[in-house]
Amino acid sequence: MTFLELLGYFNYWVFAIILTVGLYAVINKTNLIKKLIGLSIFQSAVFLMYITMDKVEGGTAPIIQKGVEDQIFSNPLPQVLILTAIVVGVSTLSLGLAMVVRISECYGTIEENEILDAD
Amino acid sequence: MDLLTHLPALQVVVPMLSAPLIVLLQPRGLAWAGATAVAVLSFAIAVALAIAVLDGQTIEYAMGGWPAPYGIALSVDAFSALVLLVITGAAAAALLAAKPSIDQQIEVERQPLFYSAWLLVLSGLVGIVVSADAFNIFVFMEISSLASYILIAGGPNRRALPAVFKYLMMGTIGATFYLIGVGLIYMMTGTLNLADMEARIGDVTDINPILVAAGFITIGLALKAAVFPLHVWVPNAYTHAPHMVTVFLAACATKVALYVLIRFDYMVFQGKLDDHEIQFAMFVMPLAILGILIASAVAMFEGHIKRLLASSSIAQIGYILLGVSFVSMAGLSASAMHIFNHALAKGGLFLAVACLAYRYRDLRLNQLGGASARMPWTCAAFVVCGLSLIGVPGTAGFISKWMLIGAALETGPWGWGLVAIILISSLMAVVYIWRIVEALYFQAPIEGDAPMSEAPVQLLLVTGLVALMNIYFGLFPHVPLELANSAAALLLEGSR
Amino acid sequence: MILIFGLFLLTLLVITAIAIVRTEDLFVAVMLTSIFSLLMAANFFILDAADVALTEAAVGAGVTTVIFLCALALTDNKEKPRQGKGWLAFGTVGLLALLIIYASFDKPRLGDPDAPVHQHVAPWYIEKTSEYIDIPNVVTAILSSFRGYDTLGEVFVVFTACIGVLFILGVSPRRQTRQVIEKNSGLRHHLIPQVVGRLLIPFIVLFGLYVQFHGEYGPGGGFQAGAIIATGVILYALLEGEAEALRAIPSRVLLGMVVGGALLYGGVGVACMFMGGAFLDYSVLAADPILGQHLGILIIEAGVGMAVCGALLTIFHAFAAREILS
Amino acid sequence: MTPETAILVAIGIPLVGALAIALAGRISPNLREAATAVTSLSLIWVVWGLLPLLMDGGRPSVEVSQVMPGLSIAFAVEPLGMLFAALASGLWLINSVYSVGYMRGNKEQNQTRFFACFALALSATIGVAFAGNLFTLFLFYELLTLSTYPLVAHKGDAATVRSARIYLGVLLSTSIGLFLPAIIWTYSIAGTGDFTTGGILAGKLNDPEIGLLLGLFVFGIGKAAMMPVHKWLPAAMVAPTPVSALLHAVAVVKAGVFTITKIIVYIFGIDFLFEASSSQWLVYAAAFTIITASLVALRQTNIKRLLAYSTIAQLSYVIMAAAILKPLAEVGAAVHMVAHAFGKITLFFAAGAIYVASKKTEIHQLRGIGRRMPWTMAAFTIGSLSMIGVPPTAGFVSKWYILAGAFQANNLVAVFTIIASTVLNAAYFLPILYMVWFEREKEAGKEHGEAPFLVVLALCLTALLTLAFFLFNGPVIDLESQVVKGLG
Repeated sequence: MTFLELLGYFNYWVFAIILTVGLYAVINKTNLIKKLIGLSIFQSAVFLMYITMDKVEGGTAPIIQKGVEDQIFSNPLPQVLILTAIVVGVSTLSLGLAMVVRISECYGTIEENEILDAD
Repeated sequence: MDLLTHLPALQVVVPMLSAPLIVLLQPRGLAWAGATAVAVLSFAIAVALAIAVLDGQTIEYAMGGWPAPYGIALSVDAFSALVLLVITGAAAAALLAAKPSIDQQIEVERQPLFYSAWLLVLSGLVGIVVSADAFNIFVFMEISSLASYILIAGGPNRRALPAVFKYLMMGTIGATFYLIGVGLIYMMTGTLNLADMEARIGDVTDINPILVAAGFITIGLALKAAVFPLHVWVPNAYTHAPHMVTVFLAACATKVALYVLIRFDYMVFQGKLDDHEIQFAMFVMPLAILGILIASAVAMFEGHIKRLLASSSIAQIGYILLGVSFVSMAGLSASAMHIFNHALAKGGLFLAVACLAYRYRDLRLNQLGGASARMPWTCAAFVVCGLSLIGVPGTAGFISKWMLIGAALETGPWGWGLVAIILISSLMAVVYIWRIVEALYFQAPIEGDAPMSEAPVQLLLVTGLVALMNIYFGLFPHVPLELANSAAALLLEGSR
Repeated sequence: MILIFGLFLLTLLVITAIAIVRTEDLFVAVMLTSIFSLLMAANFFILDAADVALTEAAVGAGVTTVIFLCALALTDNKEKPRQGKGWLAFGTVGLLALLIIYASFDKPRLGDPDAPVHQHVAPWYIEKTSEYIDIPNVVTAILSSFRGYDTLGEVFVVFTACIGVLFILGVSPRRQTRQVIEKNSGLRHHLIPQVVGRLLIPFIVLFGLYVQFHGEYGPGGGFQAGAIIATGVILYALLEGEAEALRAIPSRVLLGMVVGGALLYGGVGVACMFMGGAFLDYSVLAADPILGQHLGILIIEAGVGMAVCGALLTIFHAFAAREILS
Repeated sequence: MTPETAILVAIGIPLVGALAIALAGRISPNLREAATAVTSLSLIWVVWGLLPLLMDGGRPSVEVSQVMPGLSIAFAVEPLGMLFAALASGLWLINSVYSVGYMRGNKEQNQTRFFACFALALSATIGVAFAGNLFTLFLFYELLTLSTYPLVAHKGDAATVRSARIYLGVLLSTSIGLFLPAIIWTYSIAGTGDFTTGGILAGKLNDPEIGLLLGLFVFGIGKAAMMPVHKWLPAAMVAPTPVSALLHAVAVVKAGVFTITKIIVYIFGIDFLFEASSSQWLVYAAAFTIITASLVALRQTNIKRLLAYSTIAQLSYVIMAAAILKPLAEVGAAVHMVAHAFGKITLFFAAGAIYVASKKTEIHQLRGIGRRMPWTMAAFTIGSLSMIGVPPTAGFVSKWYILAGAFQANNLVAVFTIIASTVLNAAYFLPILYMVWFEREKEAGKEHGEAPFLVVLALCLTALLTLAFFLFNGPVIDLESQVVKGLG
């Protein structure tokens, strides 16, 4: 098992850990902002997974330079996908925060259990 | 420009590009008119597409002129055409009726944004359905989800906000799970195109990631589709959304996620993974049965009319899944048919509720006394759609229940047990629908109420029309039936 | 060497994530999130994803943090401690982690050139980009042409978020007075931020424009540029006050940018249809297909930049204005 | 008008009528009553117009829509259905006359809804009568349940709504829980549900299952009120009397026994069922219901509830007759439907007349009422005698045929049951008759005479029919003999 191999697993495992940490915050926290933070960590983990798979040994960022032959490029497609996913993430987040602001105005709290009690 | 070949793209692009324009239509009523016109046009496109694929062929469209799997492809077959009809039909019908109800619930200044979001939901949902690319489905899923959060957040009650926040959380987790699943499959096959995935997935030797991907995709989409027990966001979201939004979303939103689920399982996994059918059935069937029974039971004891119907929706999702879990021609066509018929019945019911809500502020059952005398047409439409939901013969709901029972009988010795479950849950539907009917017809009016009259004609006409369609498609279901049958054939072919 | 650095970054990432979840001070959590994003961006850079790194830095560390802070100012920045369904959450996420780790043993190892992911579609893009589109940055080529439809969807996601925030925060808060707006004068009376900030803003905007128009040659493009320029304007708003920033770019203009950007992108697609191609098939835009691709990419990138910049600023203003009003 | 269109028109007329009644009700009550009259007259004209064709052996049929392959909405007229339709449409006219008198006499609320739903119920009844296959029959069967629900719940107070809930609950749950599975089973083994002479199940089903399927049908058709699914019928007595009279003595309950008869004759086939040992239980079950219901009727104090239990017993007569599975008994079953209809509608009309005139509902209140209401009570007497089966009333004719059939089959259980129930019938009707005519009023109640003219007219007409049927039953027997022609 080479070092790179280990690092490869390590990447996936970090993905798994961050994913679970994020999801844990989403499920277990009652503070709505904390939930959203958890959600954004959760989504970031997925970005890491996609980007991990694009790496090619000895490759560089996929920008073709004229006149240079036999370059090895990392896979561009996951990068494109994740660019889109990042945008989706921030959009969801801002929408969620707007809701939290309104909830705070209407209920005077952003703790989930207190909101449930209020109704 | 040959319009016909561009239909799949136009189906998505027309509502999508209209959405920004709607934002600019500030003068009163104009945004509604614009959005309605666009929705009706979308429906016309869906009808044209349905006609084109009625004979079982598939229309492909290469976005940007790039061939699949390099570019993003759209594809429309009988199954997608059926779902497209449901989505655009629901959007158009709800919008046609929406104006009085929306004027009552949403401030005029915010209406252009609201209608714009409505069109975005529409384009997102149709975008999912026509897409043949796993990642593209994710993008459009997000458009439709974000926009539907907006629509639901328009509910006048403050409880809409926590409800929609919960929906946002669960919806995002669902979409992210889906994204993980797609990523894993992409990692193992190197492609995002669904058909290409199907072709290449058989060559994958290291199967673990694919299995985990199947799990992630199924659970993620089940979250979005409100499959029991991942349905917890549904009751509050449907209850506190603006009434017309409930009509639209209840008719089609969760079904689109189911559509993707079915697509994925049949087109990509089925037949390529060993014993996937059995695992799928073992996983889905118990959930479907539990969902049917428990959600129906919950509905029997609900006191709020919208919440009751929302619980019933969860049970109906169970029916669709049950048919899918049979992995048979009969089961699949029953499910496809039920997607169509349930949209008709539930859309009609929620339209009638919107009519009631126009006059009644409080929609709890014990507050609805005297409705039948004040709003006879609304109540009549409610009864007809309710019968369709129960599955009384002569209504659309009966057709799909009959097909589902027929499919259950084909499954062998367990068939009669499944039939018993379907029939028991139909009886439960009788109970919960009849509780509403009694409240509408035989409950003494609340004292001190001002005399009230029918809902506005616009709202009422659409409601009546949908009620009549429930009867029409109960007697002449040939068109959806044909689509459902060729959809089932296509799916099974894809799984082989 | 760089791999060891990567290992180090990943470990830091995990530590930060856990710290974020554990802290009860939301302000600290947000700041840590910003750091988390920066670490993530650095990690992406190591993994050869320059475009993504740039985006993550601009969006995750920049815009997201600002919006979070705006929201915090409107709510509460302390989390209330509670005990609860910890076991349920632990059970669920533990199961999930095991599942993924189970799957990971069959995954191709990192950087394996023979992995299926590098076999099928990806080489085609790298090979054909020069032939069909002829721009150096393959990511941009895929983003705006091969998978341009996805990017159109992405623009509409941003658009949706923008109108969503406007819609949700469009409800008038209870107290609303004009005077309060004037009182918020940003950091005008703090000398050092003033000077440094004023120096920085032109460079930020300039850099944004560079990223916008250089996207075909190096990392960057409309989205990153939009985010960077938006960050510049937000900085201006922080320095000079909300009202001043709105005076510079009124909210109607911002909304116009969003709508215009989205329509510009879509319009290009429709134009392609009218000129005989498929939707978003830029080749038909000019006599020479490659020139057409260049033209199309240029326009749609401009559309993306406009829409994203406008949307992010609109969202920011929606939060910031509320902060002052309520 | 060809017979095929006549079938559709017959179902359509009451539907259109219901709409016309609903609209006319907004203008004036007289116009509404006129609409009812026109509707029922034209219905009679169309339905009875089909009779000559049927007598000549014609079997018109028409398919409306092929809903799914093998599942279609189709109508086919045959002697049993013809008889049922003719009976229901004819009595509807008389009942409408009675209803107008009754509803106005009682100053009931929501009369427009009442008459409109009544017309709807008739449409469903004709649909049941003319249905050409099981699916169509099921459709109209459910429609009948639903359209009569508002009639049962007419009063709208808590107790009524509760009873109506029992009514709907029992009928819907039996039909969905048992009848529908039976239909599905039939379709799945026979591939069709068309009513075919000689049955469609012969040779496709084995012995224990035959009994099971029969059981699903018999108890699934809750309208036939076989014990233990009879509870809805007493519950339905909260409805206004015209509803009890036409629907719960004629249309609805007859739809039940008619359906069972039709299934025995056209789905199973008499001969096939006769060979199957597992179908024997039906005679015993019917006999049990006859005896038990009669015993329960003995203990009733409320006039309408007594009549309801009497109806339950009489319905099982028809089922038992059909279950004897011999040609004469099948004819007897059909004839008994008619005979009981005439007699029981007369009894209900009389009970309603008593209520309109004096608000009396209990049996003990009837002492000496014969002197105040001679016409009404004369009709009541004729009806009672018909129930017992005394000549010269209609009840005698049908009992004769059923007994003949029972002897043909050497079915001693049936013979014994008929004799025993006749004794029981006499035991609960004769004391009432004695009380009415020969005892004196105890408490000085309020002064009253006869009920309104329309009410008395209607009940005299049906009493006359009861007597007339004893003499002029030839056409009915000729018609029904066609059902069993060539059998046994």
